[in-house]
Amino acid sequence: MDMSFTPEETAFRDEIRAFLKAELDPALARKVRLHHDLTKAEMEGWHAKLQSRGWLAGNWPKEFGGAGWTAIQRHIFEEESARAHAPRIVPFGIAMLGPVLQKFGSKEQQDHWLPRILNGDDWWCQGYSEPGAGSDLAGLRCEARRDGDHYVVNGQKTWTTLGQHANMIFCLVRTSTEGKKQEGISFLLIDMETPGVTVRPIVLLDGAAEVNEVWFDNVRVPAANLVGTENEGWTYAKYLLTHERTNIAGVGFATAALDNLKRVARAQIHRGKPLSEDPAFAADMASVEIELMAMSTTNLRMLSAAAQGQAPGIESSMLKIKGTQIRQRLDALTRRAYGGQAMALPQGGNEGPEDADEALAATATWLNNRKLSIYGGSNEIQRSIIAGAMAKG
Amino acid sequence: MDMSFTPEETAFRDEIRAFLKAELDPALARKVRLHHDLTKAEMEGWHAKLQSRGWLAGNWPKEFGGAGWTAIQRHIFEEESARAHAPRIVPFGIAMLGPVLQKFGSKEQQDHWLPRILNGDDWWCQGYSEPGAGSDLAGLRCEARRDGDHYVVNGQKTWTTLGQHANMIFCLVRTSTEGKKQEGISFLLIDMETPGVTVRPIVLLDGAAEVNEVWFDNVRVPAANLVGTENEGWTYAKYLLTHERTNIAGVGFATAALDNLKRVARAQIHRGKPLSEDPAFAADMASVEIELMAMSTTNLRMLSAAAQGQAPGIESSMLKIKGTQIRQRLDALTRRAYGGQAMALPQGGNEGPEDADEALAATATWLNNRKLSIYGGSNEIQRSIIAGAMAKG
Amino acid sequence: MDFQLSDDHRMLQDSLRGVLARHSGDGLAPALAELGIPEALLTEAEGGFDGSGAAVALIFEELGRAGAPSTPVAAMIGAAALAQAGHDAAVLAFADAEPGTRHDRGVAMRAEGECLTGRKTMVIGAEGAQGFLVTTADALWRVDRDAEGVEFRPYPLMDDQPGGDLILCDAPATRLGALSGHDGVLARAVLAHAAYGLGVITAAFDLTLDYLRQRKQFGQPLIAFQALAHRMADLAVEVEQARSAVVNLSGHLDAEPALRDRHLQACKVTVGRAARLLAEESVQLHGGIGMTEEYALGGIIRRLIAADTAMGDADYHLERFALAEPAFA
Amino acid sequence: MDFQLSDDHRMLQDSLRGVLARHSGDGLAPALAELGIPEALLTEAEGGFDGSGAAVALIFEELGRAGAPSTPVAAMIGAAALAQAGHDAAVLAFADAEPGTRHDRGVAMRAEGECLTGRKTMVIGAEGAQGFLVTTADALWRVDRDAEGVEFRPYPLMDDQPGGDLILCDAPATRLGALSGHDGVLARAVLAHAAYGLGVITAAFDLTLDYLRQRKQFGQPLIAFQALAHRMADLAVEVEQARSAVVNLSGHLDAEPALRDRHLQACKVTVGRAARLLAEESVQLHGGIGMTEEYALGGIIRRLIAADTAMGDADYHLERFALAEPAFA
Repeated sequence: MDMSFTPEETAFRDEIRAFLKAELDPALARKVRLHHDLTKAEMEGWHAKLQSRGWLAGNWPKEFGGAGWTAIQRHIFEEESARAHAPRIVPFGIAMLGPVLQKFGSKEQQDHWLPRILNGDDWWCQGYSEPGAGSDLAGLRCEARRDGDHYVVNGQKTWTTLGQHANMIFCLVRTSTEGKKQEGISFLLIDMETPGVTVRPIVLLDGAAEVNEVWFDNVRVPAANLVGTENEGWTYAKYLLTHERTNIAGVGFATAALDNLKRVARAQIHRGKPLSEDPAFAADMASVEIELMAMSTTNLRMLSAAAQGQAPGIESSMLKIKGTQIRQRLDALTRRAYGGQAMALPQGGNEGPEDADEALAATATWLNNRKLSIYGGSNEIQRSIIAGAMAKG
Repeated sequence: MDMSFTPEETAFRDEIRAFLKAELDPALARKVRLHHDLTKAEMEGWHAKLQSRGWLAGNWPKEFGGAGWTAIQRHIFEEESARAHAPRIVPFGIAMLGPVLQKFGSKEQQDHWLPRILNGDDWWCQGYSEPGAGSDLAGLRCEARRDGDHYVVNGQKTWTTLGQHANMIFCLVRTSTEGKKQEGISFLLIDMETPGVTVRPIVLLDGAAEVNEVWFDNVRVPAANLVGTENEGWTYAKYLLTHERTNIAGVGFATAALDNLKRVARAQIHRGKPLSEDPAFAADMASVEIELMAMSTTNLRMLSAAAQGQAPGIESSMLKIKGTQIRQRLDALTRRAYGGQAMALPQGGNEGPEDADEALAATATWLNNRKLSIYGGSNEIQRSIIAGAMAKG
Repeated sequence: MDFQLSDDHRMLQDSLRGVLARHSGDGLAPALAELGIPEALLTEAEGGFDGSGAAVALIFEELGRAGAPSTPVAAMIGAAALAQAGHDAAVLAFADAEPGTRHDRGVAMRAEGECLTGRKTMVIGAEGAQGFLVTTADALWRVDRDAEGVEFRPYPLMDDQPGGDLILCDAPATRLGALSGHDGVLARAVLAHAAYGLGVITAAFDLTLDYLRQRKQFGQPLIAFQALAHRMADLAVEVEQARSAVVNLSGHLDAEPALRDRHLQACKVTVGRAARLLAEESVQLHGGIGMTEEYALGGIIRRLIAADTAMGDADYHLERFALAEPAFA
Repeated sequence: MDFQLSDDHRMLQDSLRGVLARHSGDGLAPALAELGIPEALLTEAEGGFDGSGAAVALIFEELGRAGAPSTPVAAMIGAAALAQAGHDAAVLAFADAEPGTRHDRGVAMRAEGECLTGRKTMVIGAEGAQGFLVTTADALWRVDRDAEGVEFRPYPLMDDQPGGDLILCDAPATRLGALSGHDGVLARAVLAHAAYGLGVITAAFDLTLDYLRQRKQFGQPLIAFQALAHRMADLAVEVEQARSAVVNLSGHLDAEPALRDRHLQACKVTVGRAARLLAEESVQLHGGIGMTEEYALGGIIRRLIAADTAMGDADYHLERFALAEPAFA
């Protein structure tokens, strides 16, 4: 057993750190730390900086223009980026569509779409969830009817993250109502500037402008934009959901949140002393830190097993549950550290008190991160997956 | 709104207190506090003292020789008795069988059995649960076949509390296998000295001699010992389960456990000071005390509503859940207060270290009281009852 | 022992429910005033007509359940503190929380002689107020809106009340008395916030239960999924606990201070924790829709958090209960 | 980064599993000795042949899973402490816990000059020992079994190991060194207890899962009830956490003391809490049968509690982690 990085991995980490130190604007990092909405330009700018180093698509093989990193390297990159409060790489093109096209797309699709993702020509978003479907993703109803060399799409998608910035959307659509509900689903790439596409923002309870509804009203999509085979989309969707697993635990984000909590607890006064010295609060902080120390190793154990070719099983479900629990506990503690200061919000039309971004961000982050245990398969779904596997033995 | 007792209730409480002060042997109270097994003679002696004041059957109407107390009076009696660490009244005759006979028994059965309960001629135990049935009580299989003016009983009962002391057992038996499983059940009174009855103790994980298995091998029971109508026993059983609800929350037991915990925490040294002054432990104790303060009032609110004729609903399920949570949390804290001292047990063949009864009792009590959330309808069953009622709306 | 509402209070409750059903937004405050709600919060000695724990509890539970703002608490504290100090009536905003500290007083706001310097945050009830009721480490002060050295920077609070920061620079102030001397008034205000929280808690619970009953997934209503059903049962238990905690404080509002403060602290801890739990679980049990501002739950969640936070959250009161300290001193 | 067992350790694990399958009770200790287990716990410097974190963790996890006693830890501490102090080898029982205190040392046992007076409780490994390894507030001492003023009162511990109280009355003792000077040995012992606890945890989990798969109620296996299934899923997550915590400590056993102690404390907190949780949940998920001594769970529950308690429970180590104090000082 050896828990240390190889010299190569250590050198890689140092290179990432140096890059972040040199290239990440502190004002941008502060916005990320305070969970403020970033502008489209800020996100695109960060993508471009990464791409100039060849690091935008760490998970892509080199043949497609990616960095071809190992799982451990990706883990290092994600953890360092999160701790430095770098903007998160918008995942829809890089982490989601890219691997699907590489695995199931035609040569033409690969040649056309993959470079456009890397150089920022397209901003992709995801059209999976539908109103009324909830956890029952396969029950989707948005339909695509074949009409000559086009599909005609009608229906609605929801929870489309950052869809307000996107010019392209990859969708699961229903192309058949025969057989099991999983069997009539296809994977379609849709230009959002096509007539009949409407995007409407959904305001979240912290005021964040993050998710959207997307409507399709007789939207004509070239049949060339079908990925893989008609009615086989569910297979690609499952591949997508299980493919990108290095960051499911969110160790880097949790570590950044813990760093922030400690900073806050040292600054806040409680009974005349720093809150960090209050035994009960210190014990609460220690409890979460200890959970994170264990989960970080659970994550590495599972990466290491995957690197040695063991098939991923219920591990990602376990990491999803524990990872979101830890982050939500950290968010709750940070909010509680602010006590009576935590009764306003920094955004959503509110002009918060000046000089109080930090306190207000704590409440907004707490509210916003309730989503962690809901999206990407709710924690209830993850528990059912784990229990289902255990029931079989 | 008025949260105070009436002058009559206050006088009643003072009378109970004076009685407990005068009549409860401190050595016996200590055994109760330390959760040691009581002898049969100790339990019978306490019953006799209560009966000499007419207080043994607080829940029975005066016409049957009971005290005819109000729900509030019973609550006061139970709380004061528990806080003084008086032995608990063995419930099987007084609290369970008595009300069933009073409601469903024949005149002859009432005249014969009820006085014998009060004067201690009979020690009753309960034959409900069966191995393999668990929460599915109505799935019972112990059968009683009619043969002339007798029933012939074959089968097995389990979890028969204090059955080792009993000479009588009231049983649910299957007299028909037709229709729904609830429909073929009868309520039968069985003399345990009849040939074919075997009692075998079940040792619990704290070593307590408390529950038993009871076997019936062609046991002949006079048909006169059938309570009510054949195949109607499920109705009586349900009546029994819902009748005795004043003490379901166990407020008195929890209060006694809290008093004990505070005493322990003041005596135990932690980092050179009494453990009760440790901020983190004090906060844990405060949390449970606060829960108990609220539950005590939830209990009174529900008693008060019942006294005003409101039909009991899911309240007893709620009190069961919260009451057992509080007691188990108190038990866990008391065990934790002993830290490194809590690695032995006082009974079950173990000769513990001298002068260490208190520390060892804490662990034994923790172990033994895991039963609280299992028996009498597990907390899972209670949650299903609550949710079932809420689902109907 | 009697946990029923008196006939008077039942009538008050009926009228209040009627007003809350008919009015909202800017029209609500005048309608509540017409009903005499502001006076109902004051004792006879303070120029009101009831001020009993039961009245305060029922009024604020109804406000919380209906989604109305808890703003009247601030006005009540000011009016009662002025009456107790023998001053003329005035409308004062309550300035208690300070930046840079969880719940300490006197960290960012200090008195020197009869002047105050420093900053208060999350000030409630400033709209239309003639001045501020300001706390320092151990005292209550009145500061006039128009006095020199007084600056107010308004912003909305997360529960949609108007709020703001109060910045004082050597501002003249009138000392109304020691904090501990006004503990009865402050206890009544805590009861109001706790009862308000209870109302929001029941609203969150009812909305979630309703959703689980109606919403189907995999062909069944969500409440038919046992894991969710059992969590709803646990929430139902905690809602009852919160109600009992409010009953305890309202029944001991006039008890001797040490006993009242134990119930006060227990009440705020119980309600605060239930509010946090309901906030987390009601969003989770709803799923994504519960995260949206458009759906009714969004505002409820923010009011739950605000109710926990107001006048000392569960952490603050738990610590004081554990240390057997008075609630205000 | 590599979390696999080395080939040597895999062979050790296989042999150990074989011995544990074939032997139990009184025959187990000789069989383990034959396998070289006692030496495997000692470093080369202490006269052993491995003593690596990975070896300690794998050996004690297997013992815990198989339901064997954790007694070898006591002997290991004694042997290592003697070796480190340059004394001849001897078998010593470990006397650490004191009556009247949670985890303090020096409350009931005091040194005066070269003599000890006081009482230790829950002493482990006294059967066949030549003496005792006794802790005081800041030091480790050796006391011979036959010395004057030494009394030992035996009783079994809840995890079925032989235990007892040690009563010293001005008993001559040899100081082996400061507690902090033996922190490496003590850390290895904590790892052994934690790994043992992990083994018991997995045994509890496996038995419970097995029961829920086989046992039917209302016509279905219990695992089909969603509320129970989701609780099992949560337990599975905590079992993995406990495993990672043991990996962390075993991988940092030779790290610099401050880092090692953080992992030590985190490990004992994580394993202790998981042990408590598994104790509560495995009984509850079993129902009544889980309460009985006859069924295999009874002993597992008691060993879970003992594993949390040994050498400082989760509370003790959490407090020291939060205060950034060393584990032993």
